[in-house]
Amino acid sequence: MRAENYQSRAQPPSHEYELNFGPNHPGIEGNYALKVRLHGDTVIDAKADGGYLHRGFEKLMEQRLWIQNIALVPRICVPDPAPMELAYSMAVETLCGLEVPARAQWLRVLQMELSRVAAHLFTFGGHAATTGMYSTMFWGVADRDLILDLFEELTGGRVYHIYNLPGGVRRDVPDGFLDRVSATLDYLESRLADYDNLFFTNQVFITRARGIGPMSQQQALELGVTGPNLRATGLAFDVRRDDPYLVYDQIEFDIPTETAGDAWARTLVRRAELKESIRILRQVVARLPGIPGPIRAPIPNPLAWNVPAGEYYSRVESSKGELAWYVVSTGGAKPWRTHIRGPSAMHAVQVLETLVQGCRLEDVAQIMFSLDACPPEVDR
Amino acid sequence: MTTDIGQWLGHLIGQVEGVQHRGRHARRQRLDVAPDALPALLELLQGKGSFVHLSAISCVDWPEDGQFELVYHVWSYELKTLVSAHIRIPREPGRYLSVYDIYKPAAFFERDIHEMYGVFFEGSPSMEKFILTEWDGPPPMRKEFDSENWVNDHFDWQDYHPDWLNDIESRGGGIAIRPDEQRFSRKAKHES
Amino acid sequence: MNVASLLVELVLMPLVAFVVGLAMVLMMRRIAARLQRRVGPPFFQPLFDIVKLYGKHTQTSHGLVHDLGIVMAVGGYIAAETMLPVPGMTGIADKGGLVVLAYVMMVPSLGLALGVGQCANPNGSIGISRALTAMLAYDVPFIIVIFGVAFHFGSSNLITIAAAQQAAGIAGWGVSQMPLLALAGLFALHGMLGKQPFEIYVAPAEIATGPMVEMSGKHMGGLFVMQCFQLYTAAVLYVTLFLGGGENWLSFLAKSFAVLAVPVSLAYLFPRYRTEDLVRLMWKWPTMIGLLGLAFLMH
Amino acid sequence: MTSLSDIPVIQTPPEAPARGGNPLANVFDDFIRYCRSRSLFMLHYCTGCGAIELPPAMTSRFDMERIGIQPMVTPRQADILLVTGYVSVKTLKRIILTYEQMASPKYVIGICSCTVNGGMYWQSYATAKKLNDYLPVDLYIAGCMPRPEAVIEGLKALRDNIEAGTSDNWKDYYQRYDHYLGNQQRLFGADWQTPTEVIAEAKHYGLFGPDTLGEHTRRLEDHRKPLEPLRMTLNAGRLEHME
Amino acid sequence: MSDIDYKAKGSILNPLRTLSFFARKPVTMPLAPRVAAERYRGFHLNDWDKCVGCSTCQKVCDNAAITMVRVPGLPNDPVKGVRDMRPAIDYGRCCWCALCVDLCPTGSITLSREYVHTCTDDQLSSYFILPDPKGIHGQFLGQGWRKEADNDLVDHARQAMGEMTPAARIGNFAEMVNGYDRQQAILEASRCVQCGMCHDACPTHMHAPEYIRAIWQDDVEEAVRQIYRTNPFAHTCGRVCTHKCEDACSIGHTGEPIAIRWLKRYAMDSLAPERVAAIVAEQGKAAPSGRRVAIVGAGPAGLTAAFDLAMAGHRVIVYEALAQAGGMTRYGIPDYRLPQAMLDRDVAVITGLGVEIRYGVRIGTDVSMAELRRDHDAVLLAIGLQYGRSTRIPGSEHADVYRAVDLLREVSAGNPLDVPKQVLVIGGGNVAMDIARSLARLQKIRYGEVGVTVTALQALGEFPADREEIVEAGEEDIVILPSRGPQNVAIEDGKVIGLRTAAVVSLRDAEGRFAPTYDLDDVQFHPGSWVIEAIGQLSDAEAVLGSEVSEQVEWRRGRLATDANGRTSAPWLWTAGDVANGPDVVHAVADGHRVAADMHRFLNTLAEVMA
Repeated sequence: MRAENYQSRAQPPSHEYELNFGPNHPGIEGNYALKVRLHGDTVIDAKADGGYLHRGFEKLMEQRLWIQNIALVPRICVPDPAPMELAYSMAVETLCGLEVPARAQWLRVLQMELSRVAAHLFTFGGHAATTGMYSTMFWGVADRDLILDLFEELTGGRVYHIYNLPGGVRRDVPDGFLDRVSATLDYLESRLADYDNLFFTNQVFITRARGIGPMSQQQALELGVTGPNLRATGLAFDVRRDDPYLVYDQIEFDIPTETAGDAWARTLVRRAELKESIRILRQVVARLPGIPGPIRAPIPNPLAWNVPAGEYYSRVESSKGELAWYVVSTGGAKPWRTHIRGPSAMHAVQVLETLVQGCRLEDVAQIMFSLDACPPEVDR
Repeated sequence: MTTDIGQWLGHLIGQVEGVQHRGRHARRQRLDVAPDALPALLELLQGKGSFVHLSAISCVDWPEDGQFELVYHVWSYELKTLVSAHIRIPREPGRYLSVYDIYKPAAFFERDIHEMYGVFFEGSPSMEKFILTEWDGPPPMRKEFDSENWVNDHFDWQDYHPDWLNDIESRGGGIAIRPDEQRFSRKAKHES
Repeated sequence: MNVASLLVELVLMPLVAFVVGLAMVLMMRRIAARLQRRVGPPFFQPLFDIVKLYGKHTQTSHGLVHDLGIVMAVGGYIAAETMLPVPGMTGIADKGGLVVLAYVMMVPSLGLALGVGQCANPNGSIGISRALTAMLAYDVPFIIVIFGVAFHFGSSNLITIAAAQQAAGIAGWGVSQMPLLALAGLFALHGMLGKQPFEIYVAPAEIATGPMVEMSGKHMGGLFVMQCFQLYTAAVLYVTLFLGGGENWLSFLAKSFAVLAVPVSLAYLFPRYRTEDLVRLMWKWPTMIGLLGLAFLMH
Repeated sequence: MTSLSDIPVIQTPPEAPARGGNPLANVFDDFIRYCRSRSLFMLHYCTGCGAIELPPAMTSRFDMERIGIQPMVTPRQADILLVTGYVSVKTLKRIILTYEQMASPKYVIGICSCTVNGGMYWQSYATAKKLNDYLPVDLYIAGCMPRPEAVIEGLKALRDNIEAGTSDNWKDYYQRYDHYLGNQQRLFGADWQTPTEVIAEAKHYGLFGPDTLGEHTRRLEDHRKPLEPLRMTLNAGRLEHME
Repeated sequence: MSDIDYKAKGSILNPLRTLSFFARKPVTMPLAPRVAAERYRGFHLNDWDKCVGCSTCQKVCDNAAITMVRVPGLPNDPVKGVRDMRPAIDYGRCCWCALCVDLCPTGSITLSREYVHTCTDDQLSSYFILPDPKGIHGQFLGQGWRKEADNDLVDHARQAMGEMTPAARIGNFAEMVNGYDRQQAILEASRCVQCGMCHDACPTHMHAPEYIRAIWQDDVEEAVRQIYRTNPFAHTCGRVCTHKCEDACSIGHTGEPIAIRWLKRYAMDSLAPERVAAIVAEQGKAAPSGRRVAIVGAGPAGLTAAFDLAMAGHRVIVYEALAQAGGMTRYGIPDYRLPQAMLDRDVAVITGLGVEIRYGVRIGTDVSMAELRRDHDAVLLAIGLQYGRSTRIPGSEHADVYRAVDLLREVSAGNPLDVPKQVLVIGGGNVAMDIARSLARLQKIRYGEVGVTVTALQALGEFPADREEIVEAGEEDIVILPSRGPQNVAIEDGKVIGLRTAAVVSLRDAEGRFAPTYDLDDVQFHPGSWVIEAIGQLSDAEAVLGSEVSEQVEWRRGRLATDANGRTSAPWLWTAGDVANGPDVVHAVADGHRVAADMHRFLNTLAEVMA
């Protein structure tokens, strides 16, 4: 026993008290913190505290060659790294005037949508776990792993694919890969019924999620909300369709929306998006074999690659929302400035702070996970 | 489509002085704006132009010009166009007006720019640190801040003494890059 | 009964309870694993956990009350074990009876509340206030059930109750005689175990396991032991009240594990209720069913 | 509060208890060590990107529970601190606090390149480069990030080390506290202090080493302030009425 | 949109269906690690036989994780572009991006499918490994990510060099190669991976990586500055260098080497002579030392030495027997390869430093060596190999049997030649090609058609001449007959009518000495009015030195014996260039530097002694 080792801290007497959510807290997504002030069980104020995952990406990128940054960028958002590569590559391509071959574009769609499915499965798991339903998490993460297996086969890496290069992609699909994609999609579709039974139609979960963290469309627009969170308020905006990139304009897909803007609506939107992504992937699998061509536009020697001076703001739809890169080149071998606008920069800070006000302590974690906020995107 | 928007935009910004318009890639329009004119322009864009979504505010450091460039990326859900409004402000004292009352998301970006570049935004709801709360160095994104030097001052690199290297060194070989390019230390082994 | 054999029983009964409880913990974790499509822990895992926790070098105590709280928690259950008749051993069951048992079973929660309060961790405090609220919630149907059973068998002595059921065969089991009360009892049992959907007071995602947040080393080990006892107590009490108690060890254990498997399996299929939902639910359905059962019984 | 000067400096670390000839003398110790190696609670703290491979390792596909590992949410209950990749300076402070709160024996696992020599972020002003400067590390798992199988192999290696009794770097933190504290001070400033009194603990558990005290612990003593009540830091305006 | 309605209440029973999973098998994998995918990016492998130690991987590495380590005992041959260095990898840095694989010029680095490595704190040195084909733990666990056509980032193709078509070039002596324009030069320069193999391979160790980088950065002045660090014959070398550097270029292992020579030419050509002179002057001439140096022969070696010595502040006087400076580069290399105006630029830079060239002064004839020695502190003999070897076959003493060097000298000097319609050249070296192609041009101008036949002892693949020379000669309708040994010059009526050759059976005897044997059953007759021997050159050092000095110095196998720095046994006399080492401009330049450095040292000690 060692009484001397512990001094309890005197708390000022108050009806209100403060609780630290994070950084070391299971209710927080990643390494992030939320300080909440409570009155009883009700949150009266909250303040986000970031920077635990700050690595200074934007500074690092200014010190590295254009090509070297390809290895760096996926690390900005770990649960959904693929769109980072894409957005950065697209910016460099635009600056260089590189024409990406059609096949590469389809391969990129394949990568993006697989990544989206994986990210959504992960989010469902995380969201369920905040309400105490660990089985969904165990399932979701295990099923996501099947997609990671596909990534491993296609790109050589499970999580960090480093698959895109400015100009195209690094590898073509291996033999029989598309069949395995189809098989995995079949499996995932068959699993959806299981998920519905366990999770999406679970009365207890619906009770927990409905009406939690509601956001009106007006509020969402004011706060800069994007992605599934915005669509859950009724605005059918999707960068893939409204600011098209790759070959999304040649692909059929719907943009699911809900109107209530609460945790349950966001979950439903993600669930529908998962199905849409599977639909997109089916089209990719069907059409990819018929698309000939190189998978990469010729690029200069990466060690001596001056990207022409200019600037570009490239945007893609990540699983979390609008992901944008502002890239400025002065014609040098390294970027002059890159600015990453992660969707979570909004969701994890202002939106979260706003939405948790007035909610119950029980729902704080749920709100964060239902927003699918990804702290490394905030911290960079 | 683009030209229409270009014309339309040209017409719209005709109402504000000190704005230059350059049509760029499809769905990307660039405006070069005098610092004074920006708030009025943004209000116009948001109010009349349906550019309700502030996608980001980027800061670019141009030490040779002694300027910071602030780029306001706004998006219209209706016109499906992104307008980037560029302004340049002097690096010293690095102060500018907040656009928080026009676009709420500005709070995050302005705070971020304040942390990373030291630009102060008057009227922003909070200029307190967020990411770099425990950082007392200079604003790290400024070009004059040398990250690698800072790292060398504050950290040691790992010390490796694998057997194979000892063996090669005993035969006269060894690390073949210049000591100043070598990024891990090779001090004498700890006295342990 | 001589004093020596009583003493032996008093030692043996908690010991048996502990061993069976370990197996119950293992079952619980294996059930979770199975439903989550995985393999689960090795056979001796619950034991390893407890031995390890007791074997920690650092033992952080937050003061005397903190230590005392754990002692109360474990002690309460040890006392309860001696009042639960098992095949061949009755301990002090005929002296205690249902009412004393019901009180004794509240001791651990109160002990925990004391101990956690001392830790001055807000998460712990929130957790314990939730736990006490939850206790209030499930105690209502629990008391109704206990009352009903005692009324039915005309005794609050568990030995008598068990004997009465065993004498009449399956038809005489509490579950056949008072199905509604048995159902309400199952709810109360589930609540008592604190498993999802009634798990709000530990809720890792909100309050970092609540009462356990400051526990480490042997305090945590104490809680692990307590969990063994808790599972055992709840299961055995239910078996004694409704499933004819223990005729022999085989059927006794089979019934206990089977009873426990029900709430434990359900636990992994549901998220947790909020506190007020929990209270509402407990005071609504089980209580209504229990009262209905009681009404039938009295009729 | 115990003052540093009260603590006698023990020159030689206490000798291990003499082991007699009785082969059963250590059975109990061995048993506890075996249990310890079979039951490892892992702190649920995602410090860096490597954390993304932990959910797969914990969940159904790779199921860590098979080797007795389960996540725990508070440092008090945890045995393993998994440092999953880069640690920003801000996180490093929390990691040290967390580590000091954990009950020994405790183990630190450094995952990914970043914990060894800075990894991808070797140029970054924001991340710490060598974890073993600040905490004693028991095991490293290579990869960027290591796959779940590699993580599990690492945990198995740790398990074997614990069973063999070779994994006791946690003692090093007490015995060479001055070294670790010095590195912490170099990074966080001279006034760095944690709520846990490591020196008092070292004394209590007989882990006082010749290097427990030194110039850095003296500096700590100079700067040490009594712990203050938590301040409400939600927003500046509300601070006053709390005082 | 969604098939679950927002307002749906859900069901409390639906989750119970999940209980069916009691009957289903777990999805958990076995505890042992799986085999990774075929292109998995695991730990590194390195094929030591393929690896040349170029260190490109080190440069492309994001994280400074790759460090080159010198491994004594491995092949180390700068001329072949092989170093005894191998990459070591720091797994405390590596991010497994595999850029090192994609950019490896030889394709030696690959990644394995192995991914498990753990160690305790005291074994951390195991994080720093020297990959070999077996892998991190000495156990090959399968090949993972490797370079294939898709992910190969090496830029294999050289920028095409524009040149005149054979038809356009054959009728004149205009320079046939266009040179790169700015765009091409930058693109070509961008292919360089800065491995420095060229620097090592170059006899004078030119700073090729630096000037290539400067060209890529569009900073031609910097490029010229880098070039002049080691080579005052920049224009010349930019055109006619034998480019050992390109043979060593690491890109050349899987693609076409960087056109280093053309890049040098581009840099030199794109700058006005005045700018070049100004850049050279930037280096700063040392204060006059008061020492005098005589250099015999204004060839590349002599002038390079003159350049260095002049920069060091010595008074340098070059004695040249012919009318113009440049030696063999002027009198041996035809204009279509090296316009004399370009050579003049190089010479002008050197004379601009105050080097005095006295033309038409033949040492040994006009001035004796003894006089030279008397008037100077040191003398450098850089007279080159001015005399052609003879085959000494029957008839070779005929007046119409020429040595190639003599004819080339005449062509370069602009003297009219009475070239016949059909000539025969013996030899397979560059000189043979030069004379053949020069005469072909003269024939074309005079007769409108080419009649040149080249016979050489060697098989076609083993010609000493540059491959491109042979190809271009072929394009210019020159007939090349490999593996034929000259037997005799056919003379009829006192006139040469042709050459008889026999097929070569073998060139060397069992010990590898040069001793050709012929198949005398296979004799051919090649008609022609001139026979030109281009089988090597000799020097006339003895004549220059004079008998007195010749007797003082030591000789070795007909050459002046020197130490490693070109100093003869006479302390005041050095020798450099072709006369000392092989016939090649860049070697001569290298020689000039080496000797000049030694002379400078000597002159300095002399100064100290005097003081």
